[in-house]
Amino acid sequence: QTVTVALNADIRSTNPGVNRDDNTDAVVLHMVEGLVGYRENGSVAPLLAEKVDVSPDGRTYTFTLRKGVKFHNGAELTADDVLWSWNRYMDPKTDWRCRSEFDGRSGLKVEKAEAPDAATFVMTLDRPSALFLDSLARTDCGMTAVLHRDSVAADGSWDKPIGTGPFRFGEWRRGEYVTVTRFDDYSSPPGDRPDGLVGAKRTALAEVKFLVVPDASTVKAALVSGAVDLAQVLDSDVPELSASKSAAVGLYPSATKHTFLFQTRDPLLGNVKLRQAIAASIDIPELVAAVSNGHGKANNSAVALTSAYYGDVQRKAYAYDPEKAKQLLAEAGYKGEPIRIIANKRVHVPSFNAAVIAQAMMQAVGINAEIEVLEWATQLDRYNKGNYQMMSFSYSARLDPALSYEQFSGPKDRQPRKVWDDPAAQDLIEKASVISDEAERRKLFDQLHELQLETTPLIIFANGQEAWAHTKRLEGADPWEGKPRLWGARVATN
Amino acid sequence: MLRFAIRRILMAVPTLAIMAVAVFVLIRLIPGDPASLMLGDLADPASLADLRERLGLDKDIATQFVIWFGNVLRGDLGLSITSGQPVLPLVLERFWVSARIVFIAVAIASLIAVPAGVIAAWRQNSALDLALVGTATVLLSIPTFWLGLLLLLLFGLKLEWLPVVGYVSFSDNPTAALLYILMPVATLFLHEMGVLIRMSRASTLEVLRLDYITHARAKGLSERAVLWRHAFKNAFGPTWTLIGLVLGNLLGGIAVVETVFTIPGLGRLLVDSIFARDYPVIQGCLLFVAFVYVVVNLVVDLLYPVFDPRVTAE
Amino acid sequence: MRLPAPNAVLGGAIIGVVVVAALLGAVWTPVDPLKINFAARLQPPGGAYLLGTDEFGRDVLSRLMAAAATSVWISLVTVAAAVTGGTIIGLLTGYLRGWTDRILMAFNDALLAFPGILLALGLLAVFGANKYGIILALGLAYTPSVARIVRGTVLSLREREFVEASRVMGNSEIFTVMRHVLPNCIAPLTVLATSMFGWVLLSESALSFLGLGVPPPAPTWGNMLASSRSFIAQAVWLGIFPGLCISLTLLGINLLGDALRDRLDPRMRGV
Amino acid sequence: MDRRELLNVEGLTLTVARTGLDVVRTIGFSVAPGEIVGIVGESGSGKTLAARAVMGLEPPAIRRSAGSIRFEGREVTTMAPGELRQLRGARVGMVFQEPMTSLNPSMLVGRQLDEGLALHTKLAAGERRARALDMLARVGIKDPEGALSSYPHQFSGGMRQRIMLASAMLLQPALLIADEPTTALDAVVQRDVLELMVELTRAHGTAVLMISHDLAMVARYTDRIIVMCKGEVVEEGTTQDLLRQPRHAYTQKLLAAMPRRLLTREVPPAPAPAVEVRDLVVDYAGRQGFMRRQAGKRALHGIDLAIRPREVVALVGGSGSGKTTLGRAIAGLVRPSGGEIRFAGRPVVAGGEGWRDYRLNCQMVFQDPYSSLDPRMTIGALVREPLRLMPGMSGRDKAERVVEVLREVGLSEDYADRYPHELSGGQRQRVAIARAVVRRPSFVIADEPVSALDVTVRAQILDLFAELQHKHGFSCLFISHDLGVVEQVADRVVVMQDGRIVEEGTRDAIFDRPQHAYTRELLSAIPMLESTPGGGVRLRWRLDETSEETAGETGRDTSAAAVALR
Ligand SMILES: Nc1ncnc2c1ncn2[C@@H]1O[C@H](COP(=O)(O)OP(=O)(O)OP(=O)(O)O)[C@@H](O)[C@H]1O
Ligand SMILES: Nc1ncnc2c1ncn2[C@@H]1O[C@H](COP(=O)(O)OP(=O)(O)OP(=O)(O)O)[C@@H](O)[C@H]1O
Ligand SMILES: [Mg+2]
Ligand SMILES: [Mg+2]
Ligand code: NI
Repeated sequence: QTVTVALNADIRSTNPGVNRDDNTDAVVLHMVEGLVGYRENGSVAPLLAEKVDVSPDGRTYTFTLRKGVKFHNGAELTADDVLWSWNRYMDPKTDWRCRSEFDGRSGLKVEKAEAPDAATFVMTLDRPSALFLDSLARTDCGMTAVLHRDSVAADGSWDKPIGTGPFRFGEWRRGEYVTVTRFDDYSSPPGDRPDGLVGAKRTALAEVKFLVVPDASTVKAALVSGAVDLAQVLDSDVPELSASKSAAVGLYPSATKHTFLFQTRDPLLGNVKLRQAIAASIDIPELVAAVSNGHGKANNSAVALTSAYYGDVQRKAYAYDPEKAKQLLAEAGYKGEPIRIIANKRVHVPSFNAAVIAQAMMQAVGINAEIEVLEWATQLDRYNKGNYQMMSFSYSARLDPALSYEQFSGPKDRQPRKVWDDPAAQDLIEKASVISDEAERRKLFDQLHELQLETTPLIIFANGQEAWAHTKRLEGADPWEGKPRLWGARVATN
Repeated sequence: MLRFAIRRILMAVPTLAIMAVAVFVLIRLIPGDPASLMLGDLADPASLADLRERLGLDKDIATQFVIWFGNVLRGDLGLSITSGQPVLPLVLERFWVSARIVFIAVAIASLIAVPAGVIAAWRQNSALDLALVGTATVLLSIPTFWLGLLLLLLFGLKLEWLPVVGYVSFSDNPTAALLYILMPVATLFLHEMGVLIRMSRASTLEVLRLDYITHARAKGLSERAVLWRHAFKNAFGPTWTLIGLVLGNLLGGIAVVETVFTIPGLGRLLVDSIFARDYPVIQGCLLFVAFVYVVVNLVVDLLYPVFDPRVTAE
Repeated sequence: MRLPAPNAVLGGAIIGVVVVAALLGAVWTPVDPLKINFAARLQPPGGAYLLGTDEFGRDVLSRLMAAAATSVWISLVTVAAAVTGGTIIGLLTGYLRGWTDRILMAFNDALLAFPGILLALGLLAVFGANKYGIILALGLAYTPSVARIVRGTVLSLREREFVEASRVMGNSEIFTVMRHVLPNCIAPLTVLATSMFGWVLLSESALSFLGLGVPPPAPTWGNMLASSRSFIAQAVWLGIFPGLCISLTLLGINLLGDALRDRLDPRMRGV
Repeated sequence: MDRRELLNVEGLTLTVARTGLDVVRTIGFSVAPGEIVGIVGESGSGKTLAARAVMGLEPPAIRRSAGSIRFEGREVTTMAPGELRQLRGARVGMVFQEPMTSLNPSMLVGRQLDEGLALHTKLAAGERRARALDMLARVGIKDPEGALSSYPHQFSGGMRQRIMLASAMLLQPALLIADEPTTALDAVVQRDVLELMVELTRAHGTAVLMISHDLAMVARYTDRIIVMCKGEVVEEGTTQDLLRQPRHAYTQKLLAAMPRRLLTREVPPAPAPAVEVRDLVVDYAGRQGFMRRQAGKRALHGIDLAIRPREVVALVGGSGSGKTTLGRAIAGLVRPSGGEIRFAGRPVVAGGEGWRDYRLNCQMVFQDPYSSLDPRMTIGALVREPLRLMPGMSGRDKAERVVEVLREVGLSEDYADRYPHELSGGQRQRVAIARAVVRRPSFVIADEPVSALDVTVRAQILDLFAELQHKHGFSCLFISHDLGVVEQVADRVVVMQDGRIVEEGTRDAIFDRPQHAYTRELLSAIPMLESTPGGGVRLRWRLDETSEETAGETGRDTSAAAVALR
């Protein structure tokens, strides 16, 4: 029996980490796996590797492969395949989007990769890094998946994924659907239940069809009618679907960050007092409740609620205080100059709604806030150029806090898209990237959070809280980080 | 006739050329960068630069245009930025999906709306007329994204007569395919009916005041014959032009309906490409749509003298 | 003398109500149309909020009133622009034919094949997302259709003898077109203009749907209709009321258009 | 009368709904089976409206406010629509006054003819076609086969009128209402058509109610005449009596206004002709059909013509011989495929030197006034329009001129606010004339300018032409079928046949000593009326001074004489 999952857009390719977006990753990661993968709490665990040994100098990583892992075409997984895959990724012709993370252009460089025997794969780095395994596990890098060499055609072009995942590639009708079928020879990593992208991954479903349904209202109707078994739904649809006989709704946290960015180089918003005034004018818990239909939790930290590093310091938040906001405005010498909030209307991100509410709250303390709705591509362009005053923007998930901070911090001169241009913060982030010790890192992140609250280069107001609905016949299909995971699911027989 | 048609098609060349330049310039005026859209907010500057180089976006616009236009002249519309597929087959495939729906919908709408308009005109100011005009107006004022959803909820969910999502192509299973396109066709047809009724009514009113209608009546012809044989054809001109317009408009513009009913058609391809700034696909789509437009209008113009022999096609 | 035609009376009454609502909405509404009230989200019609509230707890009636002026204004200006532009092109090409026709039609067809969204995106990018960008985008998008319809009508009119008579009188071509050809295009033009009024309201709605409409939170019927869609099952009134406003306005305009056309046509006098 | 009557109209009153004006007042008349009745009268006296009312086809703006119309004993006014349709076409046929606008422009002539037959008879398609062909041939269409597959606009005015006639007669109705059936026909065809009508009435007992301004024709073919004036029937009687001794003042006036040949005018010699046409060739392109392309047609084969200032040149000739085409070519409405047109000594080239002068000074009265009047303009506006380009004329002057011209053509200024569709055929024709002369042009092409006018108005118009000629020195190309009118106004006559000029000469030369056989045929086809001292009229044949008949001996039995004359 086929289980149907609705995707809001077609996948871009089946080529891991090359031409991808979130939907693509979700589908592809059902078919391919890397040496290591994320756990639920954002830490990295071995996947195709049985274990990972790091040399004391932190520069040599030795991966020991699990035994008995087979590719979809029946071939046994060997270190040779890992090496071949790695070399393919590092070949500029492949266009792997994460190549720059490993070739020294962004700092880290993999100097050597070898397969001394069939079960061992060794990589040597030019420097120690706390984030190396993280980068390998990144879903947008396609988990640096190990592929069988038959995945590419004779001329080196991409054909189809022959991986080691719980599902094998079925059929892709562009613009319509992709199907994957169960891989019966799958050998699951240890565990009794799915844990992020690792843990138990043995599947009960014979076939999964990822159906492209772009319109949210259609998705809702399809769920109610049973034509679709699993789909992300709008927050506003949650009450209705929960009440429906045939469907159930779950809320799943993710590490995406919903934020208001400030352009600190703006003549007006360059004034920290004004930024603090705005922060004080917004009743963040109320705003979060409103944009998430009452389900979301506020979080002002770049460390996600789900992260292992989320602690008491991270709980510290902006205080809603209109009087203080007014006072800060006066101190900042604000005279009613218009402040324009850029927002977009993509589904599943609260950009527009958050902007509307923030605008109302800001207006309440006398800030002349305006909204400019842009289409996403335009907004992204403005973001990349740093061309805005204030922007309602959502960041993709970065599970490691250091990476999460890195997303918005950096020198504006070289990268105009960066929001927080503060050498002190930069320093802390750099340290967190090198040091592997957890306690040390925690301290760094605490410092970063305090600093961020104080300078307010942006207001992070919540992490993602995604509503997914499934038909009652489908059980155990709990999405993670915005991606459906069908391996844990089964069809209820009633 | 054939020579004339060929000449007209050749006359489309300037239209297409204007189109090519306009599209190229316009979509590059619109802010947005396909490379950064593809890489998302996680992109780092190095890979962005890589991608831009590979896509040829690092060259200046004039150079890009010359390269693209040269390829087009050689019949090569390029590759899609997002999917890497060749543009021409992609556009053609999607076009047939949309065309089927649009043609069926417009044909049904014309077959119903034009006679309805004629009858409304014939019984001007009667209750029937008011009812028809009222219906037309209401149909005109329901957006397709609403109407489509209503149909979906009614026939898909309430009555469970028709499938809610999905699409089956005609080559796979014609009967199932029919079921799947029923609602989109109905949505479009209801929507387009409004304006056609009104246009047909207006031009029929005009014609019914002419002498030869009286003469036809003097022959003892039934009102029906007077309406259909004499009034209809003479009144059909403007409606006919409008049908051509509607047809052309829809081919590029049924994105909303395709989105609601999950149909992989040209409209959705175009809108998706616009949002993804997939330049080669946008350019290819629009060139193709423009070409179809020219052909549709050619047919409209060629047929015009059939309705009004005083007008010559040339 | 004679009573005005019933369609004129009805149409006039409807438009009168809309105009009054629009004028009133500009100065006074029951509640501030922008006031957010989370405690009162998605209230059904009746009670404190006559027509209910929307997803932000804003009063629908107040928003409809405030929207009337914007929506009607956008539509009016757009239609006026498209009809003027399209008529001029249509007259020129249909009447002069030859090279003028070919060149203008090449442009016209190119513009015609341009999808409205792209045009809107482009122009909004250049002019910014405001009323005038929308008016310009939609106006440009609809101009070529008008041109084609007018051209078609002109093609058959120019063969008529009274047009020849005007030429014999020594009237310039322009004068002939304005005096004799144009007035006889009125019937299809009124239909097109009144239909277009509806199209514009809906296109504005579709643009809002795509996030390109009139900058929120200022309401327009179109963006209210667009955002109501997600609540079609829970709060159907959110769509019904703006939809009704659009329908009624259209009906009023159509009726007035018909009446106007009959008034302009001497052959209909006293029938 | 004790005979069983076919049509009986009593107390019919027709009112303009909007203004409440009675345009036809309590008129009554009757038609017996097989009888030919003529209605003559003032232009605008309600003839057309009365006739249309008989079929229940009065225009929407006109209301029947009183009276009864009985046809074959049944009341038409209260008939159910279905019954009425049975009557129309099959029992009562009608030929409308304006043939140009009465044919469906988008329907092949063949289908328009076939339609009635298919509806009212049980004939097979082949038979119907044969009948249609036969009828077309009988009304004088040269290529009936080709005609069937042509569209109305491809025919000349006269040819369209013949097609209308054919369409009505095809069904052999019991009553044929013919509203000015022959105005646009040349003399030969007119005679043939009328003979045919008479023959039909004999064979099938068809009665004819013929509305006409052509008194000669009425005199020759009708049994009875009804005279209408200002919406009322003023006199009625047998043709013989009425013509010999008209009683009512209006009838007397009508009969007294017969055209007569005036003294030859001196046309002063001028250095250059006003208009000159050299070797003019006009081709009509074939129609670009959807699948097929029809062959083109040459309408004029090398015409040479010169019209001197102050000269009136009459153009006569068979219907379809190219008269209108020549007129339209001179007016610059059809592009000649060869030859040259010169106006005031300068070649006529669009935009060239002298073009403006030519445009302002060369005016045209169209053959079909209705379609040449913009339906959305009032009469006042229509007539005023040419004054727009008059330099140095104030608004007041223009208004005065409009009123003046309207009066000159016999329309009161009340008509200025009306629209073309609210006028009678003759009134429209006068508007067209008024529009052409309002600017006092130096040259007018008048295509059948007086065909729809009753004799009194016609006389007034012809006087106007004479006066214009005298005062403003205007010259005119006068296209007409009415030889009586031509005889009265023309200085010179040009005879055309099949796109060629066959004879040309001074009026007296042509009328008294025609050389070409075709000219002779034209002149002898139809008799003319001559006033008698007693206030009556009598018929007289041209070129045949000996056979003088009195009107009393005319009537339908004289047709034998006409045949013998050929
Ligand atoms: N639709 C109309 N509305 C108002 N008045 C009209 C209308 N039709 C005709 N009339 C008027 O009615 C009168 C009679 O018109 P009718 O056409 O019967 O005249 P007629 O006797 O046929 O004249 P003619 O010989 O010039 O054709 C005219 O004065 C005319 O102006
Ligand atoms: N638009 C046209 N297309 C094709 N043939 C035409 C067209 N107009 C006229 N003709 C043909 O040209 C010939 C001359 O027509 P024209 O109108 O000049 O005749 P006419 O002498 O004015 O006749 P009448 O006295 O009947 O008005 C006719 O045989 C007619 O069929
Ligand atoms: Mg008349
Ligand atoms: Mg003629
Ligand atoms: Ni659940």
